[in-house]
Amino acid sequence: MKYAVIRFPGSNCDWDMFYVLRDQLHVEPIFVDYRETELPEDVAAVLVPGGFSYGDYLRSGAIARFAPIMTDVKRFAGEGKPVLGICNGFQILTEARLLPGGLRKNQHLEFVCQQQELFVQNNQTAFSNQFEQGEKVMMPVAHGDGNYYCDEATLQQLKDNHQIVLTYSENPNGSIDDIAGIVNEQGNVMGMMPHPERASEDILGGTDGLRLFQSFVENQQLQK
Amino acid sequence: MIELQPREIEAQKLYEQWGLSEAEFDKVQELLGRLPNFTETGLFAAMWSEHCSYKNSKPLLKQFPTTGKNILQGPGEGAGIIDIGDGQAVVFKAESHNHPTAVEPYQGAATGVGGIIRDIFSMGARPIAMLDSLHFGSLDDAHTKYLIDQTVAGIGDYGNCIGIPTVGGEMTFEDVYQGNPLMNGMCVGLLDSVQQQKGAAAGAGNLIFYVGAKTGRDGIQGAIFASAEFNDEQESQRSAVQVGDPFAEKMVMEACLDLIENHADILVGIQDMGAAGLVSSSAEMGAKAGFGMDLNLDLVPQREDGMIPYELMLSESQERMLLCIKKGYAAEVIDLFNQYETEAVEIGTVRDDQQYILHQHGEVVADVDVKALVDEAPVYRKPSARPARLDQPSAGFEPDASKLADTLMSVLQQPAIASKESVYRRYDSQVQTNTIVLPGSDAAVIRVRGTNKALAMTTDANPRYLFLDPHQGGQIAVAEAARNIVASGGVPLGITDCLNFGSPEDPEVYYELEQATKGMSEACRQFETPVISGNVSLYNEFNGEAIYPTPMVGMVGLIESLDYVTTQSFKNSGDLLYVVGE
Amino acid sequence: MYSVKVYVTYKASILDPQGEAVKTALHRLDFTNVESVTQGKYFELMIKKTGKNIDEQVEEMCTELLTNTNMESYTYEIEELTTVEG
Amino acid sequence: MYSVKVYVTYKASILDPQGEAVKTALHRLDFTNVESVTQGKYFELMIKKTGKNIDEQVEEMCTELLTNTNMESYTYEIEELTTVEG
Ligand SMILES: Nc1ncnc2c1ncn2[C@@H]1O[C@H](COP(=O)(O)OP(=O)(O)O)[C@@H](O)[C@H]1O
Repeated sequence: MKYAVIRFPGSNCDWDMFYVLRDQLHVEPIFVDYRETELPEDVAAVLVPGGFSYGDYLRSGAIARFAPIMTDVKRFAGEGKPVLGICNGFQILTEARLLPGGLRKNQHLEFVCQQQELFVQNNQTAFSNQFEQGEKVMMPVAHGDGNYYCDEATLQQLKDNHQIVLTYSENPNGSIDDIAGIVNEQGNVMGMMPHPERASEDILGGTDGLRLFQSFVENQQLQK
Repeated sequence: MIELQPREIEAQKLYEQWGLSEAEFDKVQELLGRLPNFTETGLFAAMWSEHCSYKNSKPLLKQFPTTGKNILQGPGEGAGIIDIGDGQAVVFKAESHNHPTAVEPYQGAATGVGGIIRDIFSMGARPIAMLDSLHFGSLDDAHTKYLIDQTVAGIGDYGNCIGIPTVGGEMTFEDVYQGNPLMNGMCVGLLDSVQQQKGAAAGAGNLIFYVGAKTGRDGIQGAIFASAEFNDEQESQRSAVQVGDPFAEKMVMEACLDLIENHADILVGIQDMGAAGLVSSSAEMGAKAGFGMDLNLDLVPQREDGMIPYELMLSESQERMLLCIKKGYAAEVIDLFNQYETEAVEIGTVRDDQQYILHQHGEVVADVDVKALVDEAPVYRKPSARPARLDQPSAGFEPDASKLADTLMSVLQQPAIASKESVYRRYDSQVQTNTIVLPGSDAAVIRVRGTNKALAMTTDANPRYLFLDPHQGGQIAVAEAARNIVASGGVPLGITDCLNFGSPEDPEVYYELEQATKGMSEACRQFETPVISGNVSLYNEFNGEAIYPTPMVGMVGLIESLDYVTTQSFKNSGDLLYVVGE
Repeated sequence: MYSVKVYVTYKASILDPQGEAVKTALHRLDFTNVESVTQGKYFELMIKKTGKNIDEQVEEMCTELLTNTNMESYTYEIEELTTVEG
Repeated sequence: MYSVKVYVTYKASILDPQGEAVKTALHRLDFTNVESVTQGKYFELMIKKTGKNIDEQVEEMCTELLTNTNMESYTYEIEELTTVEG
């Protein structure tokens, strides 16, 4: 099984993701170009990496969502298979309506890059089953538009369905209810602002992020 | 813009407005054997500006040691290169973007970052880190706060967007920088196979390709503008600043690296279109190889209508590169760049003589000897005079040692000493997942993936020391950088620099430049850290007041084993503290 | 040819930090009579006349691309230019 | 009370990468009749009536803060609202 890393023009955490999959998780990553119309066969999960697709001009993720590959990513997600969007990937998934809500400019208007303490709000998802419920984990954030927004009704829905997976212990961007990462209603599409791929090696300051990847990689291996 | 006739240019001394002196204009006339036309006058004015020709600083730069056993490329190309073993090399260079940053801090700083990144990837190296060096007026001024905020945002956004971590820098605050802040950027790249690129266009009949963004009327005369002083009246005349397009640069970068790594056989030379845009990149590429070229300006991608040759040649539109490609491979290049959603256009060919000829609408609009343009710029050794202040005994400052705790607190409150976290937090310092020592320590450390090695890097200059003693201050700048590298576990390899000074026409400023470069040279010899690249920014004055002499030193060191990586922070209570040195 | 102007702002219920920052800065410049500031995006488009209905086209551009209707709202003005086409 | 709308765009000769990106995206969405796109900023201000001249005030806000006149140009509309103040 392969792990598809989607590359948009302007993706820049694509290699970081690739290295974690290959060197830390020992699975087979494969880059998929945004112009492709179909994902390769035998893809276990789709990863949408961080960066600045199309320069994040207009709105983060707004232009990337029209890329040819997105149609097949939607099909893949519709089949209940795992899709993970990190940072710009999260923005793209909300713009593509695979996840509810959207991401605004940080409330203080500044880009912020720092370690962030997160709470695991739901350890029952495909992306968080290696964590303890309520566990505190550390992962860095690096974004200018990470301020999650959704309307009241959607927020209630997120809460009722336990779709909020990660929250910030100290909110770095003004996001509603300190939301750092959510899943869709079915639980197979996750978007998050923090960068787990930057927290997957001790030399980079921690491995909490690695456990997030392990959550769905090990699940896949069980299914095999 | 009206294109004056040669006689009118001479009579009205238009060249003076463009920064050419009468003697220089005479020299152009002599080299050409006739009066230059409007376009040609513009070409010479740009190429002979301090920014392109280093006419005032060249004799001083000669003092620098530039060779060493691991030095693969010293000054003279887009960036210098140092061997780090295992077939890999580190590539780095610093550049200033002071004037644009003063006018439009966000875009000025952003495009400064863009320019220095192009210098690195034009050498075939993948950029792995950015650093900055910032000098501003006092923090209690509202405009200064705005400048800092926007400059930091501009640096961060550009690097972040391309995916290059900004991992370090320095910052000082002095009133002398109020009207003329300094923004210097340094980019470090990694060459995976030691096959370096040259910015040269050789081989008659080979093709000149223009790649990247279209040309507009932005930043025309930027090089000339960088070689002039500011005052209040000129404020309104400051030429239009460019807007950066980091997304375009990312695409140009990926395409160029693909070309260099995978199609080296068809690539003859590559150069960034930086200061003085098309003229400087093309003429330098030709002169370096000893070949002339024909350029058809009708083919230059243009964003605006009706641009005259002068504008096309001197525009400093961003995110553009010039390539020399082997004859017969046009289609390959166009295809490759199109894959990266980037335009590549053939605009000319290499000639077998040394004539540099521009064509537009079927007419020859300039025809000059390329060597005259590039290599014949006059070189000046200016009069120098030791500033009186250096001989005045200092006020004899007596530190008050009775309340050490208070003194410590007040020192820590100094903006220049206080934590810079509020700045570097706004930079993505981690993208590429190789930053193993983040900003906040002595030097940043970037591991070399796939090896057990790492690179330490830092920027330093303490302008106060240089103001008090330019010679020793120059030594101190290099020494401080070396200490930062060593304290991080590295062996210093070499330096790049940005010499930010006032007007060289002022003998006291020239003296400072002379002494600071002398001090730096001596220290570089001591530390065996040759100068492999650099940049000169003169005329940093506002209303006649010069900045402090500010030679930024950017140093890179090699950490042989990841086990040697050392950080600044205390590790355990009970550990012992030592003071080492005098 | 049509000249189309599109204005995009956050929905009224959503805090607009950029507008707030501008307001604070204006107050600092002594424009204390500024009561509120909203900052949004502004697009000027030149659109060629085709067989298609221009209102529908612009409406679609707004909902598909120019705004994120989860959090933004838009208005536009369409003006037909009376230049000779060719 | 005045309602003031300010539109800021880059000057004609200045590159507008965002506008270009939007144009390309619209073309990709088959709106090929879009000839040009400029993206700018849009401000809506509510300003209290004072003794000062509103035109002068707005002009000053534009040149001092809302635009960088080196590269941007602006236009504005001022409308006086006829609500009772207090
Ligand atoms: N402008 C800046 N940009 C990025 N990092 C900075 C900047 N200024 C300072 N830093 C970082 O803050 C740390 C401390 O810097 P500085 O106060 O200059 O210390 P030192 O004098 O020990 O070099 C360094 O790691 C440096 O890289």
